[in-house]
Amino acid sequence: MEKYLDILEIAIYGSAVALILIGLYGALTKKSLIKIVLGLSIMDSGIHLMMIALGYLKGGTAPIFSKGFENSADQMVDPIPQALVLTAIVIGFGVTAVALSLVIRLYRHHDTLRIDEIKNLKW
Amino acid sequence: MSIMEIIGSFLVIVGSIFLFLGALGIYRMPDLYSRLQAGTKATTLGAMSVILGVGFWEPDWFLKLLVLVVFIGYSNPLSSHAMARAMFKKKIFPWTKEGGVDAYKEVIEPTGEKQES
Amino acid sequence: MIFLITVLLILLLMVGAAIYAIVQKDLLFAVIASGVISLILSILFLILQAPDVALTEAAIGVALTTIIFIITIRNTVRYEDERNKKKKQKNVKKLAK
Amino acid sequence: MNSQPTHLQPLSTQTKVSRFLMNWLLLTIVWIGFTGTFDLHELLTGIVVAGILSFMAIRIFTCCDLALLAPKKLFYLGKFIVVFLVALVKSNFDMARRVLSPALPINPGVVKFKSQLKSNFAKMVLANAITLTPGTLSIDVIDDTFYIHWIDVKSADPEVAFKEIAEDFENLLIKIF
Amino acid sequence: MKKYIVLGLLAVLGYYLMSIFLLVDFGLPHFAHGVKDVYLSSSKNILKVSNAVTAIVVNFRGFDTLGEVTVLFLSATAMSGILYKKRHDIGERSILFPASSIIRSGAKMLFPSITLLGIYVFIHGHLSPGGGFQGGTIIATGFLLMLLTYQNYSVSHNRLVWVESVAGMLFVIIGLAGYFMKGSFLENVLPVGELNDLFSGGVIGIIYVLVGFKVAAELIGIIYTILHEKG
Amino acid sequence: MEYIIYFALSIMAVALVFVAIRFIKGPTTGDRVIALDTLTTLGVSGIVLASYLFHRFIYLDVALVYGVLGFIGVIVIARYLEGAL
Amino acid sequence: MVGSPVLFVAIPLLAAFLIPLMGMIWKEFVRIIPGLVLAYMLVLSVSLIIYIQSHGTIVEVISGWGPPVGINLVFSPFSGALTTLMTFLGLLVWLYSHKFKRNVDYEPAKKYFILLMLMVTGSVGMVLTGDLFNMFVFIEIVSISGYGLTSFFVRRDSAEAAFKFLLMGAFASSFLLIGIMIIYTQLGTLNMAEIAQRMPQMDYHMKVFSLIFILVAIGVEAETFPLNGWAPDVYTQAPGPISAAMSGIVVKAAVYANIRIIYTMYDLQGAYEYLLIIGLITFIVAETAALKQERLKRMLAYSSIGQMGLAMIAFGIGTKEGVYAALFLMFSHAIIKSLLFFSGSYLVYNKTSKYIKHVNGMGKYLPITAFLFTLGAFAIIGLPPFMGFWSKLALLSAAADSNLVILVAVILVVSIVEAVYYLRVVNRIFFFKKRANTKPEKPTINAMIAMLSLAAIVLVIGFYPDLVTGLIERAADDLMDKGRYIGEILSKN
Repeated sequence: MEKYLDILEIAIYGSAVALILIGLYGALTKKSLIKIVLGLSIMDSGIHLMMIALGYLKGGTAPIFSKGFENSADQMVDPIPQALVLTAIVIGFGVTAVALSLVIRLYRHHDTLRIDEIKNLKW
Repeated sequence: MSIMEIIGSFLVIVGSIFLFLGALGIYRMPDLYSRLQAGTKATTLGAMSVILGVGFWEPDWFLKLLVLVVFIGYSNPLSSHAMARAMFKKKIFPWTKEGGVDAYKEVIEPTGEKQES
Repeated sequence: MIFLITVLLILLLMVGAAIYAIVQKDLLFAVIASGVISLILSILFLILQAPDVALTEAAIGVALTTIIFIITIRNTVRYEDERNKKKKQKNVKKLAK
Repeated sequence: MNSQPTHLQPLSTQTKVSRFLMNWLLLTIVWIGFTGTFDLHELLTGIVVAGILSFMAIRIFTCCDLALLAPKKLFYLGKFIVVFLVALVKSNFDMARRVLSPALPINPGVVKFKSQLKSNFAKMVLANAITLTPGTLSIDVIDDTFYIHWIDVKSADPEVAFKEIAEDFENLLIKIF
Repeated sequence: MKKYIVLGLLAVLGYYLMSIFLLVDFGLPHFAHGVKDVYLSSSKNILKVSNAVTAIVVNFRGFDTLGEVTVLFLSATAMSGILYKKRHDIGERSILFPASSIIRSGAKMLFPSITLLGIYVFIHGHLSPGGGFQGGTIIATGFLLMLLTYQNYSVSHNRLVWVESVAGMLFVIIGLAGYFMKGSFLENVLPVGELNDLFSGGVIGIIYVLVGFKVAAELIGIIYTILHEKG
Repeated sequence: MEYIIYFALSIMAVALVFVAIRFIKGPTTGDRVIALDTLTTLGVSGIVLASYLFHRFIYLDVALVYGVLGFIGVIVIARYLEGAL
Repeated sequence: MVGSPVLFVAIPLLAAFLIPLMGMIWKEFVRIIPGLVLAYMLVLSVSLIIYIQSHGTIVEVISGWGPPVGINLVFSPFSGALTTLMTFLGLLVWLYSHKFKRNVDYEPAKKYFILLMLMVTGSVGMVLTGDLFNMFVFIEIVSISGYGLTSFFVRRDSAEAAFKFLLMGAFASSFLLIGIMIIYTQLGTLNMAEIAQRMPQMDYHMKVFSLIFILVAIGVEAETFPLNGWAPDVYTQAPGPISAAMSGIVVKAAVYANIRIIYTMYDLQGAYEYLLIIGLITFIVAETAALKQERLKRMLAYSSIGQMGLAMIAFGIGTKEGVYAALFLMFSHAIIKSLLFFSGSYLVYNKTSKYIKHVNGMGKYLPITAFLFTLGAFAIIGLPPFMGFWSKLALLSAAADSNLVILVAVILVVSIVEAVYYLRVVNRIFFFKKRANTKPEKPTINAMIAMLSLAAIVLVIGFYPDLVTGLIERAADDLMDKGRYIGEILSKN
């Protein structure tokens, strides 16, 4: 795996960026509110992948000192991005849940999911 | 190579081939229910034998892998059953040859009319 | 090499699923595609040696995200451009008056 | 069309205790499987947790009681598992033959048959077993009628279908549960 | 038209993001004196926690976790505020009919095992991957299975509130205990034990168990709120 | 041993392609859900193989969680399609 | 020591988890406990402020690990002053909204007060924390409680405003994560002081990109110009006291974060000019937009954005006088704008649309409220005997000292615009006939107390500005002295 690291680098960073961009595209251009929320969550996924990839260490192993790995601290990947992503995933879930409940309420009042028809306020 | 490792290797290879066959079945079969059949059986056995094969390679892991196998063998048929029932309720009837039998259709639709979905 | 190709393949699959989720008009299929994204993402996290994150993504992405999206779809509409029939009828009535 | 859920029926005290102990045992085994070790601390924690859990889930988790541990039943259980595994492997080869042959030799249809099994759990096991055995997929169970999607229908007659599909399993299951 | 503008903007953004990331070497250490080594060595030697991520999440950056639990609590609260209804509407069932008897009995069998898996995940938070959030999520998913397959299955709202509040308060109280006994919030006040033993890590395991219960209760609350909503 | 794993991985990758095609093509929702289910099973096997490749016992937790929860994801969609939700 | 900064976060969270339980015992608890907690926070911050006068900045370490490893909270004169301001306003908002509209029911009241309390807590946490990722978590706490509070009234438009806020907030948090991650990969730390220390090692391009991402993210909360699309709608649709809390508490915290990042963490050359230009654009655009608004709260919202732009201009001047003026502006704006929102929401109480024309002739029916609104309007324009005058004077003199004459001219001209739209409302209140279908609602006694105390502050500081200038000067000193900030935190190790 080490030999092909530069291909893997481009591939993983590229797909993380692709996820971010696809999510942003969906959130910015799509008309359906659910699609917008979906785009946001895809964008979040891309960012999480990017964060984990930035913390990766070549030939490393997970930062867990389980049996047989007590002394391999210098081969371990960076644990901090993982902790941050853990927090970020849970926060993202909370935000998604709030967003979807807002979508339900908007639908209840407007009878549509199309964002260009929900225009009581100036956008 | 000990005997355990040989058994493990055999199981992994057979399992992966079955996984492949399951995927091929999903691709090739003509209608939903046949696909469900292929998908459930082949992938269940495939996953089970791959996992057990790894268990033979690494005997320390065997217990946990056994639990995993039991869970997979328990839950996979349930999910395909749920899916089959749901699709029947959506009035998507299986493809049959001329004069084929469809006993469940009468339960869903007593009049026997066919609707497009 | 084969490992690399597999990783590339699942990366491709993930990006494909993301595009599918955005392009697809049927929101239910989009949600299923986001389930696929979450599955592959979790495997990728494992390959990148982050089992904690993989576990979190698995636990949240498989059922919980799906259920809240699906309940939202149930409470609203399933297709992207669909309008509510009730509202249409209301408008028709208004026009008739 | 659907029978009312029967999961909240009152149980006698004896059954309750028996079921509680059985659950405790099963959950402890599952816990050992999860941890994968027989370390003392893990084992103690597992026993305590499984006890609490099975006490709390006593109305939910009602598959079986201590009677399952009788040697005869265990023997049949083992036999069932062997039969099942053989059928599973057979079914896979059957499936492989169908998938790989270019003509797709299939003749699908839905058949029904009646089963003698009483408890819901046994029906569930039978349905699962049917799903995993050659060419069949259980679609629904209404009361005691099974509706089976059969990829190669040999006969629409319930009796024949039952013989072909489920007889072996059911005989064993009746003895177990 | 808007689509093309957005596409253009995204292309620019993607170009810059990609060029930033390609400056960062993949799979190589990026910096000389990061805090990473401190975290790894002190989680192994001082805290005796084998999972360094858990050590970071619960101890070194435990404040973030407190905030995170609060975020979930807040989003549950905000959701029930957003989907507010008059009292008499709440009782209505939103699941129309139970699942087939096969799935019901299957779910019934599986539910204790799923809960056990969740408990396993959060009890072993400091030894293996996983922890409070993951375990809580798994338990909530198990409840979701029961809710979906049985029409009448329900958990008492008051019980959820109890579990949630008590677990959250105990988390803060453990933190305050660290503050009053050792001088800083969330500091470990218990003996740490041996590496790779179930009873190790002092207060970390306890906090993760509490987080697990709290997260489970909150997620079940979220599912309830959104499930009993009829659009 | 590694060669066997690589063989298994490559054959599973081909399987992945077939499943993906079915996912995109699948005329009904059911086909897509089957594809998701099969992907989950493939993923579980892949995770087990990967954790053998990395020699880490603890990675199996992820496979366990997927093996158990993947089923619930399918049930959720099935219940929605049934019209029960 | 009388307490510790960590109690600012721990006690409200404890109370928030306690409230649902206590609510089962006696329903009135859900109203009382948040008030007690906010009062406690106020007392704590005042006593800590007195403590740091003699003992110097408090750096509180969490979980026993020194700053680069663990998270730390910093209670410096700057953050302390802001904390005091925020907790004071939070207490007043609680007092004001004790029986406000839907709060009288149990369930809504529970949610309202929990969200309000945690919003204040999150803002205080944002100000106190010395860790970048911790700041992200607090920003999320503030945002989510903001979404919940914005859509608190079950009207059709409030959900729309909240969704708009949520969209921008979600983008912001994603961008903030990217920015934090870029900094982390380059410097290997998340502690703000250590980042500031190591910042010279960072690649120039990385520096610029991370700054852009972070500024975009925090700019959403801080209402900087292209990103403040949510603010008018949210201020219009949220309950009146919440609008006051948003403009007085949340935005202040975000501006603090913005300034802390630019002044302390980065050593980029163009950053001050960026602040100046962005602030100027925000100021001009917002004040011009406020001129043609038809709804009262929307007008106040634009005015609030404009004032934040003014504060940014003051920060962008970059001298110590500028920082002093900016802090003074933030302080006076928080007080005065809260007064305006409080009294304004009673002037248009019963109308969901909240048009300015609904205030016609209210002076006769609600004399005290109308008088307080007029007082606030005069103060925010900057008429001499009030508080706003001194802050604007400080800004103008700071700009003049730095030879930015054009800036002085622009500010003066735009201030006239400001005067026009505020005086228009005042004119309608006193000299127009009441519209037939609006019926006035008398403020409750709590609301009256809250408004009167704010007005008293406006007047007292207007006549004796020396009461606060000493404090603000020390805060400005603290902000300007970057080396001391780094030294104080890192020496704690």
